[in-house]
Amino acid sequence: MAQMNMIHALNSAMDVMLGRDPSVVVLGEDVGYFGGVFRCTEGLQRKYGESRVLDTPIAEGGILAAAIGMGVNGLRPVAEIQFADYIYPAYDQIVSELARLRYRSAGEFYAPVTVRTPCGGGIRGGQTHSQSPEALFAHVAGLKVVMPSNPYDAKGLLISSIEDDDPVIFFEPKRIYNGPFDGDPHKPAVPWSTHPKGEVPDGHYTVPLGKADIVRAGSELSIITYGTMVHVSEAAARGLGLDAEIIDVRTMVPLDIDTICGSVARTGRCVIVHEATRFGGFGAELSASIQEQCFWNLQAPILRVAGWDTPYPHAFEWEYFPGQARVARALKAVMEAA
Amino acid sequence: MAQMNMIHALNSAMDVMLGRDPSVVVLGEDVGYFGGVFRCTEGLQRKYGESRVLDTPIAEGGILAAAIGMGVNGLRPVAEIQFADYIYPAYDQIVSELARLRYRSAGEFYAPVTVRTPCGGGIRGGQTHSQSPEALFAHVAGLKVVMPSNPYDAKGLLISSIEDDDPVIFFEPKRIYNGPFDGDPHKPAVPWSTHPKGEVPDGHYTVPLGKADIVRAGSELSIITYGTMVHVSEAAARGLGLDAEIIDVRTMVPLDIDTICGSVARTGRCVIVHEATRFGGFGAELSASIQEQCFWNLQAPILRVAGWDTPYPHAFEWEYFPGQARVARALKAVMEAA
Amino acid sequence: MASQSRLHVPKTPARPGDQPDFSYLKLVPAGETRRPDVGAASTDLRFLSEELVRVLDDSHQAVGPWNPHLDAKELQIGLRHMLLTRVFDDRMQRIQRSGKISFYMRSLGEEAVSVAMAMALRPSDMLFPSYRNQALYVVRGRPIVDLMCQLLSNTRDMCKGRQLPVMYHWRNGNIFSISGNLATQFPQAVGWAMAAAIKGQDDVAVSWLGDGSSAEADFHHALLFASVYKAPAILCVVNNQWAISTFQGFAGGERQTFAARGPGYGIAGVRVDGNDFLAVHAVTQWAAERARTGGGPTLIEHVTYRAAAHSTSDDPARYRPKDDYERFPLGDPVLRLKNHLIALGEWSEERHSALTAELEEHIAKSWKEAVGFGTLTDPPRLDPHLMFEDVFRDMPEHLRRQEAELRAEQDRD
Amino acid sequence: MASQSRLHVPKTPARPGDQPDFSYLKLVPAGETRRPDVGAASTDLRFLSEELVRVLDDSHQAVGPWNPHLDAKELQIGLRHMLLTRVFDDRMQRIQRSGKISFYMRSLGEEAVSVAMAMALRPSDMLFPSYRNQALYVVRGRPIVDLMCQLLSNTRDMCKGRQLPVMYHWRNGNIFSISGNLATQFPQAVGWAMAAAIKGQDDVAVSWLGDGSSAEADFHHALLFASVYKAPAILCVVNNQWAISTFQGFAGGERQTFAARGPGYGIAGVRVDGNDFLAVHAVTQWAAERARTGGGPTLIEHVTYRAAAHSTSDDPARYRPKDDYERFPLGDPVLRLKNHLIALGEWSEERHSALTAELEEHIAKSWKEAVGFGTLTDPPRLDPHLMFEDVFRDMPEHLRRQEAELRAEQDRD
Ligand SMILES: Cc1ncc(C[n+]2csc(CCOP(=O)(O)OP(=O)(O)O)c2C)c(N)n1
Ligand SMILES: Cc1ncc(C[n+]2csc(CCOP(=O)(O)OP(=O)(O)O)c2C)c(N)n1
Ligand SMILES: [Mg+2]
Ligand SMILES: [Mg+2]
Repeated sequence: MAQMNMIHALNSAMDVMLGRDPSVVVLGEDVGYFGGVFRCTEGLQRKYGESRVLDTPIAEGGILAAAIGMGVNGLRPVAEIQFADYIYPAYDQIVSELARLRYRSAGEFYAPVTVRTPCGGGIRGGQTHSQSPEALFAHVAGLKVVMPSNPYDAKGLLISSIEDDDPVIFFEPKRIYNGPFDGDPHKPAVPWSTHPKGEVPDGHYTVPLGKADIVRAGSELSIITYGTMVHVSEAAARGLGLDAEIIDVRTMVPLDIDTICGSVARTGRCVIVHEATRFGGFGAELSASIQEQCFWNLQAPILRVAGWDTPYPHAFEWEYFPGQARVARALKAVMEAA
Repeated sequence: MAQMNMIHALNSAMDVMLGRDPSVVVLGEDVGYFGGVFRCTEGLQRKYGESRVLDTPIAEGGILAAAIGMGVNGLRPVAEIQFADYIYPAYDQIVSELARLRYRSAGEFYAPVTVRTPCGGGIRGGQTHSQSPEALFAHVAGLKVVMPSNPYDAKGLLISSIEDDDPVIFFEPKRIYNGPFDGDPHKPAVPWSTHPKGEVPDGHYTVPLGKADIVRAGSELSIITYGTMVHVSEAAARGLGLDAEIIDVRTMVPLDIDTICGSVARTGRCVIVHEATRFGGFGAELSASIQEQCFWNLQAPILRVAGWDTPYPHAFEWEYFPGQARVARALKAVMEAA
Repeated sequence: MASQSRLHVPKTPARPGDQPDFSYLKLVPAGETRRPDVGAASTDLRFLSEELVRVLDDSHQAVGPWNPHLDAKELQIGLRHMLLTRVFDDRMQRIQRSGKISFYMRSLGEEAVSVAMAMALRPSDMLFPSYRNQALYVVRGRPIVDLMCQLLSNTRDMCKGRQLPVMYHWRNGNIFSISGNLATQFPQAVGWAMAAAIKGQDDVAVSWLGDGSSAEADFHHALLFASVYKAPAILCVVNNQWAISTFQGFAGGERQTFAARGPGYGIAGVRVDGNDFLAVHAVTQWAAERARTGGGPTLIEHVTYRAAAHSTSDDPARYRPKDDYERFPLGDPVLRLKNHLIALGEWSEERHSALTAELEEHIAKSWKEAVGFGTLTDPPRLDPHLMFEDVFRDMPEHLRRQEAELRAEQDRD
Repeated sequence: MASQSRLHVPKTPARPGDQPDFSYLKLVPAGETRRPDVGAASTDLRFLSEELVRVLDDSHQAVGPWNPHLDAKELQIGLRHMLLTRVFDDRMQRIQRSGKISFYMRSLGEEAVSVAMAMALRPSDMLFPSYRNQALYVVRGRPIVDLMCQLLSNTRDMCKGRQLPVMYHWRNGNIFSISGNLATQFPQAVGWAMAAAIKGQDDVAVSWLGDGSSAEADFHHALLFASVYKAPAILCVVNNQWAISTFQGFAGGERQTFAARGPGYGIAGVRVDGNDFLAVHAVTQWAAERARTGGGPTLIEHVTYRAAAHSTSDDPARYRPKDDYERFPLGDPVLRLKNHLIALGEWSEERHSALTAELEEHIAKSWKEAVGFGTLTDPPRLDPHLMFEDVFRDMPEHLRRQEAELRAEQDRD
């Protein structure tokens, strides 16, 4: 056991896998000598060499295509896209190729590629360093989609993703790389060392894909969320003194709908919280599925709390970001309904 | 007035706009001399010349980038992507540039680009000629998203899209280019001449963006759908003798949620039907929004009928396609509920 | 507005009604182009990207430094592979019209590209084809019946009914799955080659795309990554002059060869007569040896002609002269190899007719066998529930439930 | 596994602790490279993409056929623009540390690229810059205060608070909006140029991206479309040797110049000393005249060096020698022009210090004025509801409702 922030945990996951499995390679922009702009791959090239940890040209489409070819030739590539906002040049290779290769070749070919990419706002990054595009991947058949909310899960889920034979899009909420964030930018930053999930085993372990985590058991309502918003939601519920059951989705695909609906069936009230824009966001799928399965248990409409349907604005970050105030309004509305 | 199928109607819309507005240009793969693989641009290059109707290299990303640059220089480009399945190489230019240019430049720059692209299945096209990716665009702030279900709307909506100063992704359900399709592939094909919406004015007219169409007024339940599925839904409801209110969404963004919720509030029952894969599809947004606004009116869960969450399979087209049987099951379930 | 336009629009040499015109094609007599050492620096190889490697001359003789000196037996095998491919294509085209298969694409006129290259490579070299390289399967020995079963989406379909006809794959034959999306395989081949280098493998990755497809971003990704990492890859632009209705000038071929893109990226570029079996074979050997000895990638432009329609959904009479192909200066690859063998005294019209008859018979027998496993419309049929498999390695819960829904839906019917 | 790897990995000449090493840089003495006619065929211009256009020699004289013979006044204006840009950058860098602005990117060492080009172009030519071309705004006369207000996201921010610092735009100055996504502006510039040709406009589109960014697909899209339609565009690769921590060899610069990509696509490619104000000016004039007279596009590679950190979030000491820039063989553009003017007897150390002082004063005054309109943290502040405007031309209903939600949310606070 060691104290790790999310960056250390992700680095440790890649270190463990590079060490255990000679077919694992890491590639991306500035990930080699430099160790990544967020330092997630620091020291790995020195340890495993220039042909296991590769610096690449700045061509996200080329990085994904190369990773697919490597995967077909028996390697297990872990590709980093420097910011999720820059994943779109690789979208065709991900959607048309990576997601459908196993299917179209009836299982003869597949590429076990993991795509790591930092997502989300809260770092004054403006419209091209703050996006949360998970819904654009969750809709695509053949991709697994993951987003951890703490160092322990980050390492365990990343190892599971690398070991998984299916492609995984692994989103890393960069705002909580260094510590949990409750949505209040004016409070002093809290390090992960203050959080139980900052305790991370040094060696190999996994957190299974496809299993949501009940972060807090509760009876009054269910909050379904993931990534940074897990912490914002906890704070908002605490602030209102609500006995909320908080579920960290962790894996959007495959979705652990049974755990989620089991909770809503019990509480009868549900709020969905994510950072991504609201219209057509992943919250819509959650809401639609929960409503279909829990309709007769619902005592109030399911509400969604999300980013506004605009690009991510630099100067209005805290009016844009779905902070405690926005979450609290929804929680109250759902509790007061009926 | 003339009898037109959807191809003629779309061709007529471009013809009218090329004739009225010298800044309109049409560009895409095989759209010039050849007139397009679906003949939608037939005759336009002969009539307006090689620099108003341009054949382009096979580079969807380049086509969109060029269209954006043309738009910034005062032209009104109508770009064709030969199949919606091939739009992903242009995804970055659409999502990162076209959708956000006006916003990031505070209104100083914008590109009034319309992207036309055939979508949907039912033509034995297999996984790369059958996709319905509308949800991947509807989630992106800054794009308008349109899909007509008949020749009259196709022409009127396309003219509105070309005249609109915002970017529009215009999806054309290719299965109904030549005639309405009720989902039964064994019946002989019906031409548009048999359908009232096959009557199309020759000249300029518009169908406004952002307005849904109540295709059939009814009292027992509301069916919210668009594109080819409008016709399949009508047939399925008819088959069950249900007095269904059928709403053709027509414009996904901006969404006419008031017309939709007005209907569901009245009927208390709702089924959403689309061809796209179900998980994270546009139906999820419809379901979530309707549930939020109509919760207290709902007498049964909102159900979604959609394509399965797999790539579009060549040989199993009719088991994949959400035909009348699948729609009927949902309609019955919703009527029987409670 | 158009009136005052100064926009340059590439010329298409001939449209329906015009005389075919190939004056734009820069040709070089057979035997003239130099054969440099496989280890030469890419910067010294520019001439290879602007001239034209040819071996077979107009009197059907093999001449010049690129002559691979293949023995007659090998040439006869090559001729047989090309002919079998042609007979197969021809038959499938006719069968598509009858409605038994939904779609087909012929490689008529381009057979030498796939056959000579596959014969010059090792079986362990990995191939990333486009949809017009079916001859690779012929050379590597995949039974035609298997290909027919894919075309029929029947119970023996290698794709389990999921893919459009001609979108084959063959893991054991080291031939990658064909994507309906153009050019995506090009940089994937480079990634495969990078992995081969990382693993210390001797094998080379080879990929093909068309002149039109070279406009896609993935063409650039492939050349760039191949150049940066000196990947052991052979990247081929099959310049058959047309992309559906669009002339290759719209892909950038108007003022420069496609092979010349190579030197621009610091990699070798070779322009070869794609209808010259011997030249294609020789250039492939050269590029493969270069790749295996650490010389890095080669971009090969095959100058050929798409003699057939783009696909069974296309009618070329709408956009090019009917007799265009008859006037194509590089002729027909089958005829040229046949005439060479005859000139060598190793072949005859009689043997050729006999071989043709034998292959037609083989195709006919194969078809009978294939339809025995069902067709798109006639039983036996694949189980539709295969639709839910292989989306992921293990079927997740939401797909199990959808599979159950489908079963229920079908029970109701 | 890595042990047996044969993968070629581009060499980075020097890392922290190493001696700076620029032996990889192919240089040509000033005055040596020929100046061809602007109408020359791209195929005859290959030498321009492999040599190096230089005018200023080591004794500070302007020599050779590319000497633009600018009068002293113009040179002094150029020096002033470069110096103002540098003083501005320097001050903003220090202010960012103080936290008043969230982010900044300097163009230190690359000022000649933007200044000489903007001065050689017409005001009506449309510019599509990257984030390191701020000097374009200086040359075209946008008040520095306006740029500072953008950096501050204050009440006078041209971007209405929506963009990260340095992502400027200026419609009336014909400078396009900067995207955070690399290279996207390159093919957009070509589309703009195509429209100019269609409309019969005389204006040229000019775009810039970095060596690293040239790896993106949009670089290929730009060259391809520019070549196919002979678009009146000037496309510039600013090869400052580094892409954040990554050496330009990883963008394909190891065995070939970036300018050489041009001839590969059939367009002119010119490699120029990017720190030589006169050479950049001359090459720009040549390319602009070529474009205006129907000669089509030119790809220009500016050989320069990123003297500063990539941005305020970067620390180059982690990946390159501290004294790398001091050893860069092409020196500093400001110093070189200054020495040339002194050699001409048109400048002096005194005048230089005086000018520097004047410009520092100007920047200081501008800053005081700018902060008067607020900062990211201090009032006056932009109305947050601006966030909902310009997503579409007219605000749709769903955004009106979200705007109302935000208002309600804020009232609760
Ligand atoms: C990404 C993408 N865009 C467009 C298409 C449609 N399409 C299929 S084949 C083709 C023409 C390709 O021409 P070329 O590359 O020259 O190959 P050829 O058919 O001549 O062998 C086009 C435009 C596609 N399949 N994928
Ligand atoms: C599509 C995309 N990928 C990655 C990035 C992150 N990024 C920003 S600048 C940069 C390096 C660019 O280097 P270069 O093109 O050489 O320009 P320079 O900074 O040297 O001027 C990177 C990787 C981005 N902004 N956009
Ligand atoms: Mg072709
Ligand atoms: Mg750089």
